[in-house]
Amino acid sequence: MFYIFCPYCGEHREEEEFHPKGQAHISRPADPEATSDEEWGDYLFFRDNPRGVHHELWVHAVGCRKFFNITRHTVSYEILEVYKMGEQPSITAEHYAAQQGAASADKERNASQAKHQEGVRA
Amino acid sequence: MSQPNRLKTGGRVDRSRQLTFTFNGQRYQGHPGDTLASALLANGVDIVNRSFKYSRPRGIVAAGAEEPNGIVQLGSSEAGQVPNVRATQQALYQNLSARSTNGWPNVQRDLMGLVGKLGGQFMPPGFYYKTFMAPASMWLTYEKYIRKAAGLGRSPTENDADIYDHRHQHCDVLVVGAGPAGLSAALAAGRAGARVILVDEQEEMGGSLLSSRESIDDAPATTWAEKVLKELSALEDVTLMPRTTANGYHDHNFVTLHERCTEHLADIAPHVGGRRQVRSRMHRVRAGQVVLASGAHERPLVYAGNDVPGNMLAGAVSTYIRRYGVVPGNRLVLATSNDDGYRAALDWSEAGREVVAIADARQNPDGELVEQARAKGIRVIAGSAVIEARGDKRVAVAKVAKIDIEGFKVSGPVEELACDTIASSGGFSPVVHLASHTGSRPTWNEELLGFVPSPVKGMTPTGGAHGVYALGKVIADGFKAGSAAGEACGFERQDASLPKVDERREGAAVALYQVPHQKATLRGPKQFVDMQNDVTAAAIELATREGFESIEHVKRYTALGFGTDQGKLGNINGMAIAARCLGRTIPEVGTTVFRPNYTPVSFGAIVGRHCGELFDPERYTAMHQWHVENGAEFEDVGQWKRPWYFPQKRRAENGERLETMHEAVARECSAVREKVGILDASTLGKIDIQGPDAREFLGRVYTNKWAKLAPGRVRYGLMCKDDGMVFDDGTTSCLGENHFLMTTSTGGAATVLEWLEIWHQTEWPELDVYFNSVTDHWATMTVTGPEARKLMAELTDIDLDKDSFKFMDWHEGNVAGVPARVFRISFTGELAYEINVQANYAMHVWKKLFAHGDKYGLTPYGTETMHVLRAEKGFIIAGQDTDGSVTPEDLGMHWAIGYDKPNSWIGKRALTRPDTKRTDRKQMVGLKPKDPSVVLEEGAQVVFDPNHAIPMPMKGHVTSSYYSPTLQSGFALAVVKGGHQKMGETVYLPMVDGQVHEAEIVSPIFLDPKGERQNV
Amino acid sequence: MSNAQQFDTRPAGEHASEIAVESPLAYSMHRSGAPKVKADTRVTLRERAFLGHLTLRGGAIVLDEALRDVLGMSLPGEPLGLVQASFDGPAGECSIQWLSPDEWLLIVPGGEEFDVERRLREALGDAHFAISNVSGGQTLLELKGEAAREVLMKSVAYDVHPRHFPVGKAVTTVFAKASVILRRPSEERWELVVRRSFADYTYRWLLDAGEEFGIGVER
Amino acid sequence: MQRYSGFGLVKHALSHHENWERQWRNPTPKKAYDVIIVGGGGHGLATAYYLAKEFGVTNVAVIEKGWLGGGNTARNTTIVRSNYLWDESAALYEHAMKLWEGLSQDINYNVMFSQRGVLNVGHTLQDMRDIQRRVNANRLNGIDGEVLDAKGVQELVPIMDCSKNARYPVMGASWQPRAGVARHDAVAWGYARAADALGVDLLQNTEVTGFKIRDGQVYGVHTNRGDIEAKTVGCVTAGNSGVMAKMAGIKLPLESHPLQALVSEPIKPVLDTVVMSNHVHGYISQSDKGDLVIGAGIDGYNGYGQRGSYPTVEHTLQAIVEMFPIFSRVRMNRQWGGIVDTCPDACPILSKTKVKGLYFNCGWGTGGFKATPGSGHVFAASLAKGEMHPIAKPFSIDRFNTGALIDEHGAAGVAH
Repeated sequence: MFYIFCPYCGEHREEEEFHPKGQAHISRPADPEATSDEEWGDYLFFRDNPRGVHHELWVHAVGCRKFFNITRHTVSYEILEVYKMGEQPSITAEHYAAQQGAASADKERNASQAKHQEGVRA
Repeated sequence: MSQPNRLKTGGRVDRSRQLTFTFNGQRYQGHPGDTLASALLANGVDIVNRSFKYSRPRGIVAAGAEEPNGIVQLGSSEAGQVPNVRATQQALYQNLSARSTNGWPNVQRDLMGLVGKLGGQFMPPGFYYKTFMAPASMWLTYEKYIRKAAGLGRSPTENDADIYDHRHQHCDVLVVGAGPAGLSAALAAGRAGARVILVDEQEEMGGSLLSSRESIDDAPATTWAEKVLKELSALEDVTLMPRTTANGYHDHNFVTLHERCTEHLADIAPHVGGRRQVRSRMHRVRAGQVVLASGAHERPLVYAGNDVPGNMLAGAVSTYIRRYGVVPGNRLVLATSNDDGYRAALDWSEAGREVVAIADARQNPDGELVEQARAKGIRVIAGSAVIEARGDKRVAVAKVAKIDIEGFKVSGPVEELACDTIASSGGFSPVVHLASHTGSRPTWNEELLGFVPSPVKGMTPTGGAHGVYALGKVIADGFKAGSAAGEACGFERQDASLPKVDERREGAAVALYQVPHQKATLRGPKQFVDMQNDVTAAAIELATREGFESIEHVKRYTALGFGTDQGKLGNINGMAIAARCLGRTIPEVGTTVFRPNYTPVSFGAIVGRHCGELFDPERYTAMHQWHVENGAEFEDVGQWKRPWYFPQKRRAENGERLETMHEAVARECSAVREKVGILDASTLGKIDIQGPDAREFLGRVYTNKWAKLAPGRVRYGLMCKDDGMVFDDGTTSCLGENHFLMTTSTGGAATVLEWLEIWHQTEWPELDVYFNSVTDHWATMTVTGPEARKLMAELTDIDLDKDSFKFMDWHEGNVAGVPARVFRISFTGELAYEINVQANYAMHVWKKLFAHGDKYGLTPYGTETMHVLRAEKGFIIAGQDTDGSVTPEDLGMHWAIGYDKPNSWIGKRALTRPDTKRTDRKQMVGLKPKDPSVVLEEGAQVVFDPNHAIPMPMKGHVTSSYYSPTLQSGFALAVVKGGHQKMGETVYLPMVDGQVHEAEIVSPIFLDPKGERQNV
Repeated sequence: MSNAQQFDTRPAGEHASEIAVESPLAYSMHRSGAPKVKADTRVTLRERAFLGHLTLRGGAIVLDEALRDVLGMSLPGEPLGLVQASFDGPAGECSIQWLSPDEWLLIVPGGEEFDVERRLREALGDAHFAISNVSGGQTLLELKGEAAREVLMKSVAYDVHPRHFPVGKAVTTVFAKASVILRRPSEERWELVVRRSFADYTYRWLLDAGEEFGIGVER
Repeated sequence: MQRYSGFGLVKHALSHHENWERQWRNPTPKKAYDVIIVGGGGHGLATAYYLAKEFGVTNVAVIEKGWLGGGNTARNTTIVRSNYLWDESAALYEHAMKLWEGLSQDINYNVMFSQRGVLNVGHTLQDMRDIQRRVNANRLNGIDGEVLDAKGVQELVPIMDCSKNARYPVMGASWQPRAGVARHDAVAWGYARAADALGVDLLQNTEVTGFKIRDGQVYGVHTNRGDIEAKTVGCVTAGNSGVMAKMAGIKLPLESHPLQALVSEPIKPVLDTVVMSNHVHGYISQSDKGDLVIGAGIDGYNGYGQRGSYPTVEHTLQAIVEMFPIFSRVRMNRQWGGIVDTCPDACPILSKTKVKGLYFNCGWGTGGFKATPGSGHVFAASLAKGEMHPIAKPFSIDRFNTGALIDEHGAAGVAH
C-alpha cells in the first residue's frame, strides 16, 4: 500500500485517502471540433502504459481534494516524485534510466532535457 | 502415566499448574507455557495427523511456524471451531479441545492409509491430468470423490461468536522478531528515542535465546533477554507485541501484524467485566524503517521414510527439551550436515536419554560441539547419513550408511540402528519471506547455503535473517541494524555496549539436501520433501523428466510449497533436488518468492469490525426515524437507505395484513395524481457553485445552455462524458448572478463533484469558480399533486400564485416557520414544490406538513412510486435507463443539446463520430403492452421477429417497467434500435417461461405530454 | 459584491424556540442508545450540535484579511493548522482550520453563522471567494479520556501519536469506511467533524470500538 | 504423443514411472517459421494448437520469455462462464464454452473443467434489472441461464447469508449451470503438450526484444536468442502487450493493472458452486484441494509488480464474510497479484494492426482465462486466413476511434 506525499497538505498520507485518475498530462484538445475521429479516439482512450517510469494524476480525495501528479515506477511501485498541477516532472523515463545507468550523469543537464523528452506532454 | 516425556526440571513451563486438554477425544495434561505440540509430545502422542494424499501417519516435526504436520481442528463448540491450527504455535489452555484433521475412522487406524500404501504408486504428481477423462460426462462424478478427500480442517457451521479489531500503527522502526538480533535492534533504536514496535510471533519474546545453550555475560541467555525486555518496556515509545506475527510486507514499508489477543486463552474470547474482548487484531503498520530479525528455519534432510513419526528437526528437539522440558523420545539418532545439529544430541544426552549415534555427513567434523559430543562418549559416524527411517507408526530403526555426496550415492555398508527418534539438520534457511513480499527476489549465498534477502528500500535484515548465526555476532549485528534504522529516521546513532558472549569454534558445514539411497529415487522408498502435500523427491524428479524445468513448473506440477506452511521446510530442498535432476545449480534453477501471509490469518481478523451492521455505512436522511416509525420498506441506493414504499395495514379475512408492494404503490401513485403526496428527496446530491465563471463552467459541463438562466430560475441539465455518453442529470438553480445550486442523482453526488473538480483543477484552472458539497446541509421534501398548493399555502409565507411562482422558479420564505428554499420543479408531472430546509429542522417541517396534510390526503411515497410517476412522464433515471452507452440523442433529448453553444462542451465532439451518428442506435421509446395487464420485465429483450431461430437478433431492452394505476395498464421505457422512427410498430418480448409479450412502440411520455398538470 | 445569494437557514422570530431541532445524532441516540459514563469509563463521547459551520473558499491573503476584520482572528499559517479564538459575542469560541490551499472550515457558535457570513462577504467585496453554510450538514463530536487515542487508532489510518499530531492540528482523513475531519484543539480533547448522513455510522462505530474501554456518552 | 489414460498410468506405475515422456520438447529455435506467436500463456498456446490442428499450420513457434503459462494463466481464479451481456462478447465466450466442454478429451489432458455452475448475486433492484437483462439476452443467444430469487439462491448455497438482516440483502441471482471452474495450469500444459505433438516449437526463456518490420510488413522478431523470421506474428502477451506494441510502433488503448486473488487454507468441501457478487464485490469458489479461491478487485493504478494494495484484499474479505459469515474463522493462506491488461470498454482486442502481418490478442482484463479456448481458436483462424474470424471482428482496435465500443462493464464490473 502506497504512502503518498500530498504536495498540498505537505505530508505523507495513506493510499486510502487518494484515488488514481490515470495518466497525467492528458490535455483536452483545444479545439475538439477540429480533431479527426482518430485523434479524438486517441485522446479519449489511448494512454501510455509503460513498464517503468510513469506519470500519473492522483487526487487527495479524502483530504484536501486537490489533484496532483505522481511519477511512479510501475514495477517497483517506488514513487520518484510528486508535483503539483501545472508543474512538469523532473524525473522521466529517460532521466531515470540514465540515473540508473550512470550515477555520475549530470543531473542538471538531464533535468533541463527532461522537459523536451517525448512522452511528457504538458 | 501422565506426561511420560516431561522432564522433572528445566524449561519455561509452569509445572505447578496443570492444564487439561483433549486431543481426538482423549484427555491429557500439560502446563502453562506449553504449546499444544509440546504437550502432545510430553504425553507421548506420536501420530497427530494423516497426510493429505497418501494418508500416512504423521507426527510433530518442528517447533514453530514451519511445522507441516501438526495441523489440527480446534474448538469445543461449533461457533468456536478453528480449522488448521498449527499445534506448534497454539498455546495450551485449560479445556483446549483439538482433533486431527484427517484420518478415518481415526488417526491411529486409518483406512485411507491402506489406499495410500497400495495406491500411492498410482498417484504420481499430476496423475489427475492424465486420467479421469473418459467418458467426458463422468468427470463431475469422479470429481465428487476427489473432492471428498479435499481439505484439512473444516469450516464452522455457525457464525463466529467473536469480534476482531484493527489498529493503525505508525512507528519509526518496526523490528520483526524478538530473538537476540531483534531485541538488540529494538534496544538500539529505542534508546535513540525512536518510536519502535517490536513484534514476535511466539507467546514469549526471546526467540532462540529461550532454548539456547549459550551464556551471555556469564549468565543464561534468557537472563539477558529479560533484562533487555525490561529496559524496552520502560521506554515510552517502544511497543512490545508478543503473540504477534508480521504476516505481510507491502509497499512503502506497510506491514500487517496479526496479534492473537485471546487465542491463547480459549477458543471463544472470554468477556472481561462483561465486555467483549477481541479474538485477534490486525495492526496496519506504516514504518519508517523495518528491521527484519526473523531468524532462520532449519532444513531437514530428505531421506527415505523421513515422514514417519519420530523424525524431527534437530533444532526442534532442542527447543522441546530446553524450552518446554519435554524429551520427545528415548533413543536418538542425529543426522546432520553441520555443527549446529549437535545441540540436539547434547541436549538429549543431558536430559538423560540415549543418543545412539550421530551420522555426520562431513568427512572430518571437528567443531567445538562435535568435540563436546565425543567427550560425552557419543558415537559420531563421519561421512555418513541416515538414508532411511523404518517404522510403522513411530521410528524403530535408522539405516545409516556412508554416503558420497558428490556422486549422489551410498558408498558403504548399511548399518541399522534401533532408535525411536531421528533428528536431522541440513543447515539453515534465513527467513526471507517478508523481504520478498514486495517483489524483491532473494539471492543465493553459496557460503551460507541459503537464500538471503535482496535489498528492499527501508528494510534492514539482521541476524539469522541474513545468515549471521553466531550469537555474539547476532547481537552486535542487531544493534547495528537498530541503530542505523533509528539514524535513518533522524535519531542519533547509538554506541553499542555489547554483552559478552563466548565465541564458539565452528566447523564448516557441507551442502546436503536429499540423501542418496541404495535404490534410485524413483524406485526407492518415499523421501518426503513437502510433507503437508506429500511431495516426494521422486515426484520432483519425475516432473523434471516430463519437461517441467522451471522451478515454478515443478512447484505447480508437484504442489511443492502450496501447503499451509508454504514450503518453509521443503522449498529449498525441493529446489536442490530439481537442480540435481536438471544438472544445474540452485540459483540457476531459480529463486523462491513468497507471498503474504507468512502464516495464515483468519478472515475475521482481516475483516475487523467491517462486518455485520458496520460492513458499509448506512446513510440516513433527517427524516429517517419518521420513515422507520411509519413502516417504510427501504431500498438501498448507494449507501443510502431510502423509503421504497410505505405499506399500510389492510383488513383481511383473519385480522389485518400489510399491503403488498403493488397495492402500496398503486395507492401512493393515485394519491399523487389525485391529491397530494410527499417524498423525502434529501439524498439527491447538492453542489453549491459560486464564482464569476460559474455560468461559463456550467455551459461546459452540461450539454444544454446556461448563459441566460436568470436568478430565481431553475433548469434541467444533462451531463455527458467526453465519449458523448450520458452519465448524470439533474436540475441547477440560479441563486444569484454568480451563484448556482446543482443537484445530482443520489448515486452520482460524489462522482459529479469530483468530475467538476477534475475539469476545474486540471483543464480550466483559469475559471473563477468554487464547488462545495451541501448535500447534507439541506433536507429536501417534495410535496406534489393537485392539492399541493393548498397544503403549502397553509404553511408558508411564500406567494404561491401561479403567475408569481411559476413552474421552474424557486423562491425563498418560511415553511412551517423554518426558512426554506422552495423549487417548483416536478419529477412526477404534477404540481410540485421541492422544499429545502436546513436538515436540523427538517423533521419539524415534515411533521407539520403531515399535521396539515391529512385533510388533503397527504400520502408519503417512496422510490418505487417516484419511479412509476416519473416513468409515466418519460423522465429518465441515469444508471437505470442509461448504461454508459446512451447519448442525449439516443434519449431523444434534442432540446437539451446546445450544438450552437460557443464552447465545445464535454461530450459534444464524440456525438459526431461514425458510431454515435448511426441512425439505428438504440433509442429511448415507450412500450405499451398489447395486453394492459402485462407488466413487462425490466431487462426483457426486444425482438422484431419472435420466430427467429436462436440466436435471435435482439433490438433493444426494457429499462423501466411498471403498472400504472393512472393508465390502468402496464407500460415501459425501453431502448430500441432505430426506435425513434418506429412509433406505432409492434415489437416482441420473449420471456424465460416461453411466453412472448407483444408491445407497441410509443412515445416515452405516457401522461400529459404538454405538461399541463405540472404547470398549473 | 460576489453576486451570491446568502440565506439564513435558522428560524427566527418569536416562535423560533418552538421549532423542534434535531441534531444528526438524534436518531442514533434513539436507536442505539447512549451508554452512561461509568467509573471505569476510559473514553467519553459528546456531540456538540448546532454549531455554525461555514466553508470558506478563496485566496489565503484576502480571506485572512477579512477574517481579521470580522472576527479578529487569522487563518492558520500552515497547512493542517487549526486556530481557535474566543468569539466576541454571546457564546464561546470559534475556530478556523485549513482544509486545502483554498478552503477553510470556520466554526462559530450556533446562530452566528449567518451574521458572520454576511460580514465576511462585505469585507471580501469583489474578491473571488465562496462561502457555503453547511451547519445542517455536519456535526462535531468530541472524544476525551485516556483511551481516546486508542479508539482513534482503531478508526483512522492517520497517525495520532502526539509527536505527529500536536495540539493545533486538523486533518481530513478516512474514518473506517467514512471520512472525518479530525482535530486536536487541546491536549485532552479530540474533535471529529462528521457529515450528517454518516453520523449514525460513525456513532455506532465509536460505540463498538470503544466498548472495551467502557465508552460513555455525555449528553 | 504418449497417450494419457488410466490404463497408461497403471502401466507406468509398474515401471516406476521411469518411462514417462517429456510433455513437450525443448527445441532450438529455427531461423524461420510460418507463424510466430509471442507469448506462451494459455491464449498463445491455444492459438498455436488450433493453428496446427484446425488449420494445418504446423510450422509455428511460440516464444515465451519465461515459462509456459507463467502469466495470468497461473494466477487467475479459474472461473469459466459465458453469460456475457452483449452479443459480441456472448458469441466469443460461448464459443469458448463449447470448446471447454470437450477440451480434456480433445487435447488428451484432463483440465478438470468442472461445470458446477456460477451464481451472479444481486443485492439491489438495479442489480436485479441488470441480471434479468443479461439472462434474457443470454437465452436468446442460446446461452443457458436463469434468474433465481433469494430463496432459490439459498437452496443452491445453504451456507450463504440470504437473510434480510444483511447490510445488502441478497435479492436474487443469475445462474449459469454450464459455467464452472478449471485447473488453470493444466490448461497451459495441456495445450503446450498437444501443440508440441503437432510440431509446434515452444521456445521458453526466449524474450522478444523487437519486431522486424519493413515497408509496413512484419517479417520476424528479434530475440535474446537471435532473430527469428515469420511473416505472420501474433502477439498474445496480456499485461505486456503495451510494451510489445510500443516496440512495433503501435499504440494500444490498454492499461495494465494489478488484480489480486487469494486462497484460504484447504478446508473440507463446503461450497459447491461459484458465487460472484458485483455489489458487495467479491467472488468465491472452492477448489478440489479444498482451498477457498477468492478474487479481489482491480487496483486503480497501473502496475506490473504482480501485487496490489492491501485494502483491496480487506474489502474483498469483508464482502466474503458478509455473504458467508461462517467463514470468519477460516484462514487466509496466500494472496498474489496478476497483471491485467484492461481496455476502456472492458472487452478484449483481437485485431490486425497497421503493421501488415502483425496481430494482437490482448486486453482481456479479468476475462482472459475463461476465454482461452475460444480466443485461441478464433485468433488461430484469423492468423491462418489473414482475415479476422467473424467472432473476432467486433473486437478490432478501430472501435476506439469509431466509438463502436462493446461496453461490458456490467458483466465484467467485478473481476473474475
